[in-house]
Amino acid sequence: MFRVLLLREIRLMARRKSELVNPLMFFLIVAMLFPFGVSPEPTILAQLAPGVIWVCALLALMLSLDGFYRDDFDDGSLRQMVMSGVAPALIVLTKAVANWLFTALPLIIVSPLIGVMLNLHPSGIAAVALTLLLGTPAMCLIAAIGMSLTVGLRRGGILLALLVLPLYIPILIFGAMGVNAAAMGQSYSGQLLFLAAMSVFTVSLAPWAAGAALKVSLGE
Amino acid sequence: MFRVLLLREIRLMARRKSELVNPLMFFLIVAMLFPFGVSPEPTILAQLAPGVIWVCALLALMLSLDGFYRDDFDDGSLRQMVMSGVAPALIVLTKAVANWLFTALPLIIVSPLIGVMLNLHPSGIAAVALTLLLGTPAMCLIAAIGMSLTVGLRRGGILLALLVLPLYIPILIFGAMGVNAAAMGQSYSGQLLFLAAMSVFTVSLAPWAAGAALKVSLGE
Amino acid sequence: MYSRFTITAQDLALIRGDRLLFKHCNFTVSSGQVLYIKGANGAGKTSLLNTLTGFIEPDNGAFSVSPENHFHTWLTRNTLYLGHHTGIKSALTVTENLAFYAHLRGVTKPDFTSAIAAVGLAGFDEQLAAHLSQGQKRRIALARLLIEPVALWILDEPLVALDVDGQAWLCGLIEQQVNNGGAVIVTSHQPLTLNCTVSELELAGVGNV
Amino acid sequence: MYSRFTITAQDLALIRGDRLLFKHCNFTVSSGQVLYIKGANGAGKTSLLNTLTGFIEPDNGAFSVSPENHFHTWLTRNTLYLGHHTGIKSALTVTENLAFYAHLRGVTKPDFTSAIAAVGLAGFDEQLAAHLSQGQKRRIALARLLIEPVALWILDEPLVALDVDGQAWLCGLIEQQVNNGGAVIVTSHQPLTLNCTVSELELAGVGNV
Amino acid sequence: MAWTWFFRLGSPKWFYQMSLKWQPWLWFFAGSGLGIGLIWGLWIAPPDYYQGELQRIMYIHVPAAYLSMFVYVVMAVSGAIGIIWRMKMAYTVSMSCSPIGAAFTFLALITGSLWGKPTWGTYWVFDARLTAELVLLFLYFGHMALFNAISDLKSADKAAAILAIVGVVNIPIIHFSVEWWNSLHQPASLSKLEKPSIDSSMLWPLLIMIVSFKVFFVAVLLPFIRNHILWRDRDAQWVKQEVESK
Ligand code: HEM
Ligand SMILES: Nc1ncnc2c1ncn2[C@@H]1O[C@H](COP(=O)(O)OP(=O)(O)OP(=O)(O)O)[C@@H](O)[C@H]1O
Ligand SMILES: Nc1ncnc2c1ncn2[C@@H]1O[C@H](COP(=O)(O)OP(=O)(O)OP(=O)(O)O)[C@@H](O)[C@H]1O
Ligand SMILES: [Mg+2]
Ligand SMILES: [Mg+2]
Repeated sequence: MFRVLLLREIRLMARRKSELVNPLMFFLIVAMLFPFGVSPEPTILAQLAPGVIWVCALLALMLSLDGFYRDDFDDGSLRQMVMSGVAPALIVLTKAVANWLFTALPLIIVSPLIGVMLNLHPSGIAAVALTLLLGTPAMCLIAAIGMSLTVGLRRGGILLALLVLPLYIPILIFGAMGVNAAAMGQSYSGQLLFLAAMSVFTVSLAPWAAGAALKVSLGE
Repeated sequence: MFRVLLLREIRLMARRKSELVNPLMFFLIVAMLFPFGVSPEPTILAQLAPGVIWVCALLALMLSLDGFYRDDFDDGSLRQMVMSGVAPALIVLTKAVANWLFTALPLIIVSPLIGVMLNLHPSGIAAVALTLLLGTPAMCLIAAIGMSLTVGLRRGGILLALLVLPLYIPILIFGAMGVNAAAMGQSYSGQLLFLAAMSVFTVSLAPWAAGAALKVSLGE
Repeated sequence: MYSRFTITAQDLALIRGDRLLFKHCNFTVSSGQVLYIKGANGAGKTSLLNTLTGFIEPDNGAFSVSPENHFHTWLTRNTLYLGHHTGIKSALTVTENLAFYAHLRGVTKPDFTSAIAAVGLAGFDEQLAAHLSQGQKRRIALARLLIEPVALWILDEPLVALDVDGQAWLCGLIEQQVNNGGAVIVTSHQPLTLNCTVSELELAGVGNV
Repeated sequence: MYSRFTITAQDLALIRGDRLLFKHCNFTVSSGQVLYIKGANGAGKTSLLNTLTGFIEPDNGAFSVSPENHFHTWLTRNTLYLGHHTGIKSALTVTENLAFYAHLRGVTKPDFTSAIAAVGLAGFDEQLAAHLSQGQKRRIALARLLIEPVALWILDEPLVALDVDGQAWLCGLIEQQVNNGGAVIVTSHQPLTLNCTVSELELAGVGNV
Repeated sequence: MAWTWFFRLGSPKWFYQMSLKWQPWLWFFAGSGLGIGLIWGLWIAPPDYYQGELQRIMYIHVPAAYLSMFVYVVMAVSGAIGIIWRMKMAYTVSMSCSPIGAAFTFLALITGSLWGKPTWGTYWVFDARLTAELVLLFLYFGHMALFNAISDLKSADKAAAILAIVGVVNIPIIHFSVEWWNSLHQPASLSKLEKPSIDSSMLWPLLIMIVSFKVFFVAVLLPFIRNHILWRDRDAQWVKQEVESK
């Protein structure tokens, strides 16, 4: 079942390859805004880099999410899936996995590049990718809850941000802290551990909450 | 005609007052992410503040835009308006004005608060509101062009960001520069002048471009 | 009574994707006439209406309207087009929806209450459109036909989602429009029982390019 | 042939907004039967189907199915529900759309080509659904009826947007399902010409709470 | 049946009428508790050895902070009851909690920052507990925003309840943040297991304040619930009579 659902997501994504690139572009462009907005000074940039990379990744991830559910809601696909006996929690999980594969993974891959562009200290570069790798699953799943709650609403997009971003704050803090520590040459395994724990925690609980929420949204 | 169109936007907005608050919340929350991500150190924050405020305002503005057009496109209202003899440029202009009133203006009003939270130097606080006041009209109108081009596409949201953000960069640079100058006690009338010029320029040209784009999007 | 007019379509051809939907398509519609466009699913009826309203450019041919010169300005002033998406906003009430379009059209003293009652929505005046059923939503759009006095109605499957009474009522309304000197271009897969002259245009489907 | 079953609705009542749509509503549907739900626009037909499929909670009453115990699991295994939104993805081709639902349902060796031909879309197999007309899109959804062997069809206005041939074809298909021991719950404002026993349920509209 | 009281609580009409009877008593207890606590705390209790008179903010800050968390738990639990037992009243209670909770969270944030300026030298630092408390405020806002955004009442109830339940993870984070991360904020000074690290001359007024804040919460909650009941059942006959009789 999961395979069938995931295959469909992959096929849909393949139809619009440009959308694979869009979140990446968003990530790059918003990250580039900071040198313009704050200061192009390399030392200042280096200080900013961990936080800016994390915040931008987080926004790109959240914004790309919208389309993942809304299309399927609007054309009735979500209802049809539920009526075909697919558990809502499974639908949500698939969406989250697809979101991670198509949005988070590319972001993780280019994140070192942005680190370099923002003059991050070389020892922090690997940490950027690593913290994102461990933190993004939790973010995708938390976002899935928010998305399931707001999918029935027109213009739910920004309400979604309101619901989800506060819950991202702990992840963001630890992610950026980890990169900072790495950039200063310290160990950052504690932060990685925390991120991994968060991801495991949400993977095991969030689908249920999101599934229940999806059921409610479909009801309206 | 303009009055009828604007009244409708106001009425629609009044129906969902919560949406007035949402971009504001987004602005506040994203601005709060930076202290978590980068550093809660007051002196570093003060340095960041102008850029961060401007980038966040810009994102909040751009994201709120989506709903302004997409709803009307999806339910056929845009077509009906054009078929009732309303010039597309006028539709776009109304949307931009509404977007400015309902999103930009509240942002401008709370921006000093965020300045205080990010520990911006007191002499920069007024400049934040002033630069935003002069820069946002241009941003709303540029976004209107992007929106008109992408409104027919599902998941246009992030593509919109790609089209529009690069055009925002000059505005961002001058806006943040203005605030920076003010925070350091220097005169920033040059930057204000530039922003005002940008806004006048776009107000006079953008509606035509956006109107033409809208026609194309409706055609499909 | 509307002033007399005649719309002419000359030698239209349209290709969508890799299919030629129609070619050498000619028709005229004048005041007091109904043009009933027929054809199987996918024959190109909606596409033809979209070329007429200017949202798709035909690959050949053109439209003209006889006492006037510029077709498109005439069209936007004198046409009401109702297709699959009706432009009714869920977040507005029934009356607000109608009032908006009436104002755009510059209708003086529109009588919303009686129009709403006529389409069978009496008592729903202040309801949000979102809270109405499929057929009721379409009825809001149909109420515009009563409020906005325009000469040409372009109706793409107007009977869809209407109950039996609604269908009969709409047929009567079309007759009335024709008797008033207006014209109606309509497509429908449901039988239209009209007591007036109806000219038919059959789109047969030409096939691949 | 499907195994025998009987669905019973007992003493249903539903309030939406400030309107009581129905109360004391009882019905049964068994294998080999058609239940035709009638009523004017806004009577509550779609809402009733939504309570049946579990998307809306009724304010009173419940459903049950006779040889089994748990109604909802039975329903998701044995029902195909087609409403206004059909769950056909514009970005997928006709075949891909059908294949997805067939796989979810676990159909072994589904024959897409003949099903697509049967609904009159032969030659459109590899077309994106986005590039089809309104009626053709609905036909894709109807092709699922041929591919997925489920006992109960719930069809909310299935004739909408179909051309005359399509309507006749679908009526024939419903008869066939009933003869195979399935059951069909259907609403329609267009006349259904069925050669089998049809029980009718009229929703009269009860009015304000 | 031992459970009848539980289901009777589920009847909006019964609850409405009963709560009107309870109301004066609640106001009385809340008022006298707050009065005694405030007088004791602000005038009678000794000033702190280090912080002097400033420390008296504590008698507002700590009860408000506790209550902000307590209200959230009430909100989530009643939301869960609504989902599990399909009780309309539970949703009503849940929805009535969020504006009050937001107000107390705001109070805790304000008193905290006023206290922070003299003690830490700044109104605001991005410290774990403070952040988590701010997240709590956003959660309350989100709860209200989500409920208002969904037009169908039944769906809105359930969606808001799910959000409330999900947000509960934030509560232990607020509480334990001072232990998990080294922070500027005061570690727990009241603990059931050990002897409180705070002098009893300050402890008593503080405890009185904490308890009477809770009573005050219930006293404020009831009018909110009644309002909500009236709004929700605005078409019911008894509501119309009730409104006319006023
Ligand atoms: C904006 C700033 C502040 C916020 C948001 C805040 C928030 C909180 C919260 C949420 C609690 C309850 C914690 C729990 O029950 O686990 C609390 C308790 C407390 N706060 Fe604050 N606080 C702030 C500033 C301060 C300051 C400046 C002081 C004193 C220097 C202070 C002293 C206390 C004390 C003594 C407690 C009781 C500790 C306990 O028993 O757990 N707070 N605060
Ligand atoms: N989302 C909603 N929120 C509140 N009330 C609704 C909603 N949808 C429908 N209703 C109410 O329920 C009534 C019945 O709607 P329903 O869609 O069930 O009608 P129907 O019988 O299917 O009509 P139609 O023939 O037009 O499809 C409507 O008149 C409306 O008052
Ligand atoms: N967006 C599109 N892109 C490409 N081709 C399209 C598009 N829309 C329609 N077509 C093609 O045009 C043909 C006719 O479509 P159209 O919507 O005009 O049919 P119709 O006569 O209105 O059918 P129906 O009775 O089903 O509404 C379709 O069969 C399809 O091949
Ligand atoms: Mg058509
Ligand atoms: Mg219906």
